[in-house]
Amino acid sequence: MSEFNPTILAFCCNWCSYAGADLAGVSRLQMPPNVHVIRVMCSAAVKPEYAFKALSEGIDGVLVLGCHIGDCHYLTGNHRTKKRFPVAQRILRDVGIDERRLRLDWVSAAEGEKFQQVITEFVSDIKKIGPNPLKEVKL
Amino acid sequence: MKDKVVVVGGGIAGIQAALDLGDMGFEVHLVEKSPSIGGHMAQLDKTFPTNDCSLCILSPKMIMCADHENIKLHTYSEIDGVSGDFPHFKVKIREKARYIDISRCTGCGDCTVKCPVKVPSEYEEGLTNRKAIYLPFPQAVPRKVTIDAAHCRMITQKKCGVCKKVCQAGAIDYDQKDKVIDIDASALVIASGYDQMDVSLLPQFGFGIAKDVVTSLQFERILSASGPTGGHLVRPSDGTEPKTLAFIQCVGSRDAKCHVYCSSVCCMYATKESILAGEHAPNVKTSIFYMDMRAVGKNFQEFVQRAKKSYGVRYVQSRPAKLQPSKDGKGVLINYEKKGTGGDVAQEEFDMAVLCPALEPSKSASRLAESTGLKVDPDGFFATPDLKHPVDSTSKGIVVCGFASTPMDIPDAVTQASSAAARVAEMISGGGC
Amino acid sequence: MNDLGKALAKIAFEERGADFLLAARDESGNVAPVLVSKGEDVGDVRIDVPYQLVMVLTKLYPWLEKGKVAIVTRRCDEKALNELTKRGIFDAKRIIKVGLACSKEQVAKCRCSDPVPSRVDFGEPQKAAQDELSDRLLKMTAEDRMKFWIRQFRKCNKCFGCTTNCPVCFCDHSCVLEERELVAEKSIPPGVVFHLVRSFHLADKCIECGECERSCPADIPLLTLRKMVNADMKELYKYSAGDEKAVSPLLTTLEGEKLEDDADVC
Amino acid sequence: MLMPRIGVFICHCGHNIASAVDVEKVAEFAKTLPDVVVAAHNMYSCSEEGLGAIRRSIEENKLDRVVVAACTPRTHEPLFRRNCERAGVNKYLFEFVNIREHVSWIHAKEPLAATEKAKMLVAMGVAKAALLQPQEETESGVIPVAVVIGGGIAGLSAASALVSQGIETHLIEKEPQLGGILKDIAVIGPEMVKTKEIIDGMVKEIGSSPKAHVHLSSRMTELTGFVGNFEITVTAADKCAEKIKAGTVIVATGGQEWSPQGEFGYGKMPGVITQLELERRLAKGEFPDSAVFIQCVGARVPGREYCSRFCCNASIKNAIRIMEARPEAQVSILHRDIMSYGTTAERAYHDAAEKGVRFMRYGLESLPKVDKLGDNLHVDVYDETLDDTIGMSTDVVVLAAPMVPIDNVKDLAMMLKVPVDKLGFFLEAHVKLRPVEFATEGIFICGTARWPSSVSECISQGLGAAAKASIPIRRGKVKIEPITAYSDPEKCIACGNCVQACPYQAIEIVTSKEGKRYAQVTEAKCKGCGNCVAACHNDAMQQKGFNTTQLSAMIDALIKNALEVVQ
Repeated sequence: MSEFNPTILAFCCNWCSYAGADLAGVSRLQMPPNVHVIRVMCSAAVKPEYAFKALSEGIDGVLVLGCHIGDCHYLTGNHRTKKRFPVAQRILRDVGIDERRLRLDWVSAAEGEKFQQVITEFVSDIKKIGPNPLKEVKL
Repeated sequence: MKDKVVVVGGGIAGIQAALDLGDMGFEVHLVEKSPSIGGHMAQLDKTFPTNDCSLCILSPKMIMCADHENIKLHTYSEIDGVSGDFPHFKVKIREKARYIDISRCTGCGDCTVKCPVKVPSEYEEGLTNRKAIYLPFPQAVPRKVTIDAAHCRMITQKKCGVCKKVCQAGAIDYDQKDKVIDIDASALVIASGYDQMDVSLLPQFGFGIAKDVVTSLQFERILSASGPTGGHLVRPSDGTEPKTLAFIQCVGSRDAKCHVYCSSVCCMYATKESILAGEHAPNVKTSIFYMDMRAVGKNFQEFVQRAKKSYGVRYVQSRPAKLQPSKDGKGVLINYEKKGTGGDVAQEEFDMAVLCPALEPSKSASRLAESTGLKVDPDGFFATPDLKHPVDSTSKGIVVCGFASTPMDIPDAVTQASSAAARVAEMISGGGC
Repeated sequence: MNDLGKALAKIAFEERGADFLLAARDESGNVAPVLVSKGEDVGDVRIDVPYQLVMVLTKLYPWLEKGKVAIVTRRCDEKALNELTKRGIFDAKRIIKVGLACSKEQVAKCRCSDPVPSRVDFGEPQKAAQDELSDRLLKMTAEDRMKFWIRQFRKCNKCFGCTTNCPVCFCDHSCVLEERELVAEKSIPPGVVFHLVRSFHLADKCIECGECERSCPADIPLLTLRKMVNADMKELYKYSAGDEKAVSPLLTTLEGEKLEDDADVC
Repeated sequence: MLMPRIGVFICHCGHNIASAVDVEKVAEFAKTLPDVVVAAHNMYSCSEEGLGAIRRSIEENKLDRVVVAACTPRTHEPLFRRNCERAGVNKYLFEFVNIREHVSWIHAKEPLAATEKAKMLVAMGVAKAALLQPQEETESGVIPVAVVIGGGIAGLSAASALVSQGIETHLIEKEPQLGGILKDIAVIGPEMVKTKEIIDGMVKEIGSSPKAHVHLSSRMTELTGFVGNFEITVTAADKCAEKIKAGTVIVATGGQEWSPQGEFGYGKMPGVITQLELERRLAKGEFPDSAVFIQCVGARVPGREYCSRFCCNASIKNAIRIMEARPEAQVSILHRDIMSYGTTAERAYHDAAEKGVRFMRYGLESLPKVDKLGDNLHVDVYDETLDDTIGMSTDVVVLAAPMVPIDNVKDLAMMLKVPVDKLGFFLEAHVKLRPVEFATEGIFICGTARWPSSVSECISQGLGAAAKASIPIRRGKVKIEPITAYSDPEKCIACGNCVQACPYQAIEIVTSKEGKRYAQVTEAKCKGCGNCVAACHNDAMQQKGFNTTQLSAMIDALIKNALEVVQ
């Protein structure tokens, strides 16, 4: 099989990280093409169940990108994101799935470069971790 | 009954003013002299400092204008006269004959294919031709063709008529006459914009003498995907990709013998065009000859840094004295004063040169000034003397916004257009005189 | 009514003014739940077999419009009642808890780490039992741990025994694990997603009563998985389910904590 | 429900998309997707011709769902939604797929991978589109009151414009008097107009109107609500907090002059002063006999890259004032570029030169040196044009420092829930499309708080913000986008997770007639964030336009198409 080319799912919030992604586009910041973005209104609208579903069916990595704490368009939305996802990561670890496949980070509407950096870093991390074993393991 | 407002000029400033006034509930008549609204912004490929594509920002606003319930478009029209004063102006709008029934025309363009007459295209700045019956540009609003009476054989010599034969919509009407409409307007917004000065008046810059010297608007068209070269950066003389490219700033601007004022936007669009040139032709070496690099807006300095660092653009702080064709008429020889050498002149050869000409008040502005009685400032821009009301003209009830009042970039023009709308609302609802 | 029954009735009806009593009693050798009102014979009460009375109360409660219900509560029942009360299922004022400390064998069988109720009316308080499986799993490498769990999850035949018998799992008629969006239909065993989602839903509610493991026909060590997740919650937010007042950290904001801005969480 | 009939329209966007994405291949792929009836591609989908093509395709193929793959929904979704509406399709049966900013522009050198990714995103968009439900916008009233925060020149301009339109306006100023930074500046260049005339004119206009309420020495301490229904808490130094209900809010909090950190001997040598300090002296008529202005002090330097736009014009104005008061004064301006853009500013530059002001260009690598000489100062500067070092003695050295954001801009931004950029200036919704608005509806921005601006620009921006802020008030109603949450009473078990998770307290547990308890959303309060949906364990709580079934379908589409490709 040729060099491992991960498939990654990302959730971006409409007000900050999605706008940051657009800014990265407008600034023509090149980055690996493995990340597929789903737009949601707030990072706090992302159910950890989606990440569990994606990872358990073979997606190699899930990225949730919200606003910096204090920037959330909906006041305290990202507080709950920040509370939920460490638990989701620990549950993955308890079951033996590498919890680095699920990453939460903050990108503001003015941070095109940070979006590029997070995407590039996450894709290289996932390449290091390797393909999601659950892809072959059909329970 | 809604108060009527006439907006003169369908560029970005006119469009924004019309949209805001329309949203505020006024009945807006937007008068544009060319067949489509959009103004010069429609000719641009990208806009600084974000380099997002110009039409992608402009067409949504153009379309919103076209189907806004409070805005009526008068394209290919001019102001014949304005009488009366605030708040009862009598505005005569002459809708020049297009020889097309715009209710029938679908803009399909079959006629433009068959028309035998070729005319230099204004939209393409003369780089290519259009037909006598033409659609100015693909995203034109309204998407209707126009017959250019001066060049149409049927209208001038009663010969041809091929467009009428091919038009399935039956929209061609050679006997159409100008139509003059009277509008009782409570206020007027002047947004007549700018035109590039005719640089052939300054022969030392070699326009029209050296084939590879082009104006910045022509360069925008060369860079544009829908332009004459499909976005490929090639020079006019032999169609090859230039290895070295020069931008000449302040051609006619900041020049006591021509225009004293600074046209405000050329430093930034030259930087933008040099970056785009770098993207379209990665190994081109670009130099910008400038006096002061006026990057004063949001993220403008970073934009210049990006041009220097990631695109290797060389900024030469010197005002070139002469441009002339290089070997066998191709390329450009530029004489300029080398800085820090106490004044000796250097000569450098470039494959291609772009002139950034002074941007003058649009030609229709002087006619408009007569018909409205508005005063202009020493540089020909509409005077806005009262600092407390920066958009007020010299006669009450008429406001000015965008380049027509003073040289400014697109963000400032859009902002000032909203200010003009606010000022009109203020005046009409009996407020602050 | 055996002595235990009499003692229980006395505490419930006379001392603590209950209108009803919910307990488990012997019925020809088997143990069955019984609900008696004041004055009725509660029968031969049995406390030697673990019976999920809270599950029964959840079903009966809507019909007991008025009046207080006394219920025999072990420590896990008590914590279950607290979690359900916090979620508006019960009105705390109408529940009277009669504390039962589990026997040594029961504590060992349940591998229970918190066996003594806040108020003991019956039974001798015992020490918590050790559960070495979760420690051993955590020491494994991630691959081994995954192999272990994959082998376990492969046995699951999606009988929903674990959700039906779980006292704090009350979305009974609309459980999301039955929806094909999350768990593909017709796939037996269900993907790992089934157990991940269940672990997440119980992260702030599981009281480690062990009913899920006991009712799993495939003997999957579900209690161990619950304990591992509860240990995570304790480590992350110093939170353990069952407390009367503590609000789940998954729902509260950060206002208590320092509002550090650039929190890269994992 | 009939099977959905989806039309997919892929955009070339000139060569912005087509340069990296094989648009024809993506269209071919789209035809193979479930429920897709037609897939086409277009040079400029957002043009009149592109939109017309989509409308015709909707009619010819009787489409009831539309997917457009082009640029970013953030700027073009309203345009395409309205287009669907014109063709008779409910405008919320529309899904936008971003293959420009998120694909072609960032994978320019990997056309194959970019085309594959575009196909995946289109597959995900189609999967969601198939499950979209028709929605209607609801409307909510607008309180006909506007609030302007900041009583500097921009705020004054906005407030006087609103008041003149007959709109009730509250102007909040933290200082005891109006005028902001201009209170120290007697004359405004280049037209040399007296500041008092401008400020007093506006203050009179506001003061005389019954519609205006000025709150001096007051600060905004809290802002809640949403467009049309804001509630602002204003705390005055002495009085108790006052709650103001308003429809729109304009931010005009201005900026402050950056104070040099010892550059050119500032702080050690009394003769070295900043522009503002010079303005105060000139206002008192204290004109120096000689002055050396140094431009770009603390600006266009690493760490603060930007140009503060009007300091050159301010120096030229003050140089002319000094020359007019002391015709034989020695005045020089040491600069790295003179930014006198426009007509009057450039003429003032010429005028100053004619009056004898010397302009010398210095480089970042060879900064001018200032040291004491008796009781006045001596400046040495290497002039690039003359290629020579020149020394001059002077009474004062004026440092032209840049405008920087006010100290508490971060808390203000947090209170308003609006973003600031890296430097701390407020980030407008779109630099060209919406320069005086925030992304948050109903909140507007003008003046130096957005970016350093000259007095006439501040006045003009104030007017622009007033125009935008008056539109919702004049219309009297605001459309609420149907992305609000709603619960399914049958599924809901009234566990209260959503009530706890909602930042706007828009959800409460209610009891139906049959006695069933369930969570109910108050739509007017709901802002459509989706917190409650994530907190709900059994999907009883859903968000319009972002249902759990829709998002799961997108994930399935990615799994099916991407993982299948890999194996």
